[in-house]
Amino acid sequence: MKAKVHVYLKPGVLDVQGKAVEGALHDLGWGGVSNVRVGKLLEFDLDGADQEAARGELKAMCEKLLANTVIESYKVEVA
Amino acid sequence: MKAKVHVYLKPGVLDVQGKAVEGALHDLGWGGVSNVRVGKLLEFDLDGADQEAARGELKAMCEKLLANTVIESYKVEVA
Amino acid sequence: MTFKAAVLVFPGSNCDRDCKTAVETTVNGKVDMVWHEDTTLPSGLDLIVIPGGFSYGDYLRCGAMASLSPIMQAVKAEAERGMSVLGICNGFQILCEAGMLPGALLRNSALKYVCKPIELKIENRKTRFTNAYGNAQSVWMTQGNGDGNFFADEATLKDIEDNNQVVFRYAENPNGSMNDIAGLINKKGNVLGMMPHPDRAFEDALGSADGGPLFRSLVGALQSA
Amino acid sequence: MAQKALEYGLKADEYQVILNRLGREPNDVELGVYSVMWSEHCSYKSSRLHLRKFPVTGPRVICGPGENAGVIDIDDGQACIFKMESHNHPSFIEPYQGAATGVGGIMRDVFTMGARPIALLNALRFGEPDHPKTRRLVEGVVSGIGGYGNCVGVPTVAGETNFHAGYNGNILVNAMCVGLADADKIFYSAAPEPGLPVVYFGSKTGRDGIHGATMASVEFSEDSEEKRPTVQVGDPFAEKLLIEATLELMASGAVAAIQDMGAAGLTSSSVEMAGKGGLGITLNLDKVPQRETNMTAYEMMLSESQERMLAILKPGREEDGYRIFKKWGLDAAVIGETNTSGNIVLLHKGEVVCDLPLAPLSDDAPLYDRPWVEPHAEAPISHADVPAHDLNAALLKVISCPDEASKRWLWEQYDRHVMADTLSDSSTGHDAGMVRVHGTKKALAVTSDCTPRYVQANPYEGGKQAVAEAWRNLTAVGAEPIAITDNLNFGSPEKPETMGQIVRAIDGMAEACRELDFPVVSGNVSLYNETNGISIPPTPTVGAVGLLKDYDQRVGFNKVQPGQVIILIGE
Ligand SMILES: Nc1ncnc2c1ncn2[C@@H]1O[C@H](COP(=O)(O)OP(=O)(O)O)[C@@H](O)[C@H]1O
Repeated sequence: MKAKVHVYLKPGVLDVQGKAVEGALHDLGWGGVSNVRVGKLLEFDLDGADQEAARGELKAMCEKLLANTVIESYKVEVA
Repeated sequence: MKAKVHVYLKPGVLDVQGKAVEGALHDLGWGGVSNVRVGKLLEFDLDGADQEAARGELKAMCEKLLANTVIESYKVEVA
Repeated sequence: MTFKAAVLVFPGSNCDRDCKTAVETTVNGKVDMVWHEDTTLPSGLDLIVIPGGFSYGDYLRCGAMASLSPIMQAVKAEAERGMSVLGICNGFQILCEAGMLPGALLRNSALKYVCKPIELKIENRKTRFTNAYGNAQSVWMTQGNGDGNFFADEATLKDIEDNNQVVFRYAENPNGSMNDIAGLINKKGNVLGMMPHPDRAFEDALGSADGGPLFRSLVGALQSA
Repeated sequence: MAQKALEYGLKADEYQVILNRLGREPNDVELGVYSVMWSEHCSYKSSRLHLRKFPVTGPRVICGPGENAGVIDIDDGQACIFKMESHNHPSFIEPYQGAATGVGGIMRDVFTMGARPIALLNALRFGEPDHPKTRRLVEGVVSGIGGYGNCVGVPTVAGETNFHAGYNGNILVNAMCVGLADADKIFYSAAPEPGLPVVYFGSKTGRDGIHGATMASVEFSEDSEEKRPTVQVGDPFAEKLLIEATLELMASGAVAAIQDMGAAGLTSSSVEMAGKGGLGITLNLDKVPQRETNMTAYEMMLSESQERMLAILKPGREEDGYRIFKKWGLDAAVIGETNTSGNIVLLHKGEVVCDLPLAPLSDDAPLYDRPWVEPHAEAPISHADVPAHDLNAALLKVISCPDEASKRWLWEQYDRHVMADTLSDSSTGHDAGMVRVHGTKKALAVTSDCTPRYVQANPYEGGKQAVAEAWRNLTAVGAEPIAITDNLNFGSPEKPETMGQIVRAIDGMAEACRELDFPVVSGNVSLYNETNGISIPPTPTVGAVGLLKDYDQRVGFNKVQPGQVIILIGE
């Protein structure tokens, strides 16, 4: 199975990287860009065939390691 | 418009983060995980309504700033 | 009585020897190095130091992988029993990731690693880590990190301030840290995390000896206990 | 094959030498081995003749050029091991990774010999500040150097940075590493005896940096992107583990010989270890830890994947190795054995894919006495010819020059204090960086120097000047200058004028070294630094090390007080 985990900063947390990217895009002439947020996308292979179970495992991985829930949220996907 | 840009290491380029994350997941008991790749997902708002034009702009942003095309590839999405 | 400390070693720790030397030099202490895969700590300890460095390369998030290592279970248990724990730089990040201190450390606002001597205001001199600073208003230590920008949500931040948990504040904020926080202690007062390095400021030859009183404070606290 | 040899960078006459010696056509893998070993980078074919002019011995020299790094005696049974190396071309293509892997490579040269790295330096030359590429290159190079050195935990204490239009299309990134070892525990690369296990450890092998030549002969298909040569990516975390594991393995007494895998890693390391030992070596490539699938023998032998080592262990010590590699989480495998064949034999998927006699690889290696002409040299300017200037205007002009501008933005990104032994660094205003020899009153002073504009004006005098400046910077902090390493960055040696610069700069450096008893113990040559046929300004960078017996006696501005006398020494 292919797994995708998207980890991103919670709305209230200042995204310094996003801000810097936004500033740079504006400087390059793309003034129509706003609210840039930079997150992580992890992709990997996962043994097993049960998608529901896999989603559960992925959530556990996020809670334990892949996301710091003090500052980050996550979404998981299997295919 | 909502824009999404996924920037990831080209196949064959060593993903040092992915390697470390995979090791950590194995240590935590998730041995069924393999080929971990860590990429960036940028999300932002974009002025305008023409999706085709937007896709073109996003590609230009990637070539110019968002991706380091020597080692990274990218995918863009608008909605 | 000899002061006994343990310094944890994770893959990628690089201030482990510095911390050992600092404890030896400042309080003539005896230091054991403890490997991250160990599950127990040496007996009779007075201090556990979680050193700076790039545990697991800082990959994913600084301190995330180290906070899950076997030895951290033992450290948590000891901390609950009141043992002094000092996390410096990456050690501070590990303590936050382990939930032993509130908040998190984000990328520096300038998005760059910054290494420079830095002035710290001592905000709380009644802790077991700061009682030997006397009347000193501020001290100098060097700092070197890419993720030293302290963040906590509003309620947590208020809680931290209300409980007098901020121990060191930057005189000039180098990284966007909320409320200029450079170091903070847990509610119980036995776990301190800080970004600047007392372990690089223990002799005049190194540019500052202001880290010395931090270690001497712990000895003092033991003697008066 | 003759055509392929050309693609691999071998000249027609060089290929003929191979044919004559082998009495047959080499296969693809063998040709790859030859092309690597006979490249300018590995064989020093254009410079070797002239490098012999350097004085390389002295009372404190334990090991001069020829090994991974130079070794000098710093008393009390301790040794200092150091070297400088360039990563110019990779840094221009991918500044962050290019510079980072440059730092990683030079550290491996030093710890391979048994030293713990204790200081890093970097000498950088960029194009004009307002050239469109410069900004991105400076950003990338500086964060790459910092990103790698900071993570490994070795302080970057000094360096130099110049800007000049001559580097617009070809920047220079020279990195130097200084390490500390016990003088009786230095490790060398020569395999000592047959029948010993050859162990690979570190990161897995991927297709990183394999030269593009092969791709020209591969049909394009779906996965052609995957087969494209890729930029080497550095993993400083892996390097940190590699340092600890290597030093632990050495301390365990298991190591008979050891070599890091630098450029064309597996080829040069195995050829050199067996060749220097006068032995033979057989490697089973199926055993090589691989990151990608379906790697060919050629790809494995030419891969420039980072953070890898090759060691020859003493008999029966494999288990010690595995215990240590496991502790530090490194991949490792016994991939071969030394023998008396005198050949390098490579097995892959049950077939012999390479069988070459080792001696000719070094004995027949090309050595060129390239034609050169006396380079252009400016006439000396007499004091009397200099027109009078408004001093204030002159001062303003000097301090607004980018070369003189503060480099704070740059060195603030470098951890200068880790290891808690730094006495002076880029921020303290000393002429040299100083780090204590841990646990002693001794300290090492380190500096890197070259003024390309002087070398351009007069290669001989400029070469002398670079050495003399390094010497002065060490003495100015109170250190005894001991030895130097160098990094000779020039354009194409095939141009007589450039070759003349190389020859005369070396003459000047050698002269200064002799005069000052300042031997050269290691170095690196980087040629063909040019774009569109225009060469960079000649840049022979000097890295130097000095010793302070008591660091309390060090000298610096901090001892300056009002009312002291100022003395000018010299002409
Ligand atoms: N690339 C660099 N890396 C580290 N330090 C640097 C670098 N470039 C300049 N510096 C430091 O900045 C300071 C000033 O540089 P420079 O003007 O070249 O000094 P000097 O003329 O005294 O050699 C020196 O301490 C030098 O070590």
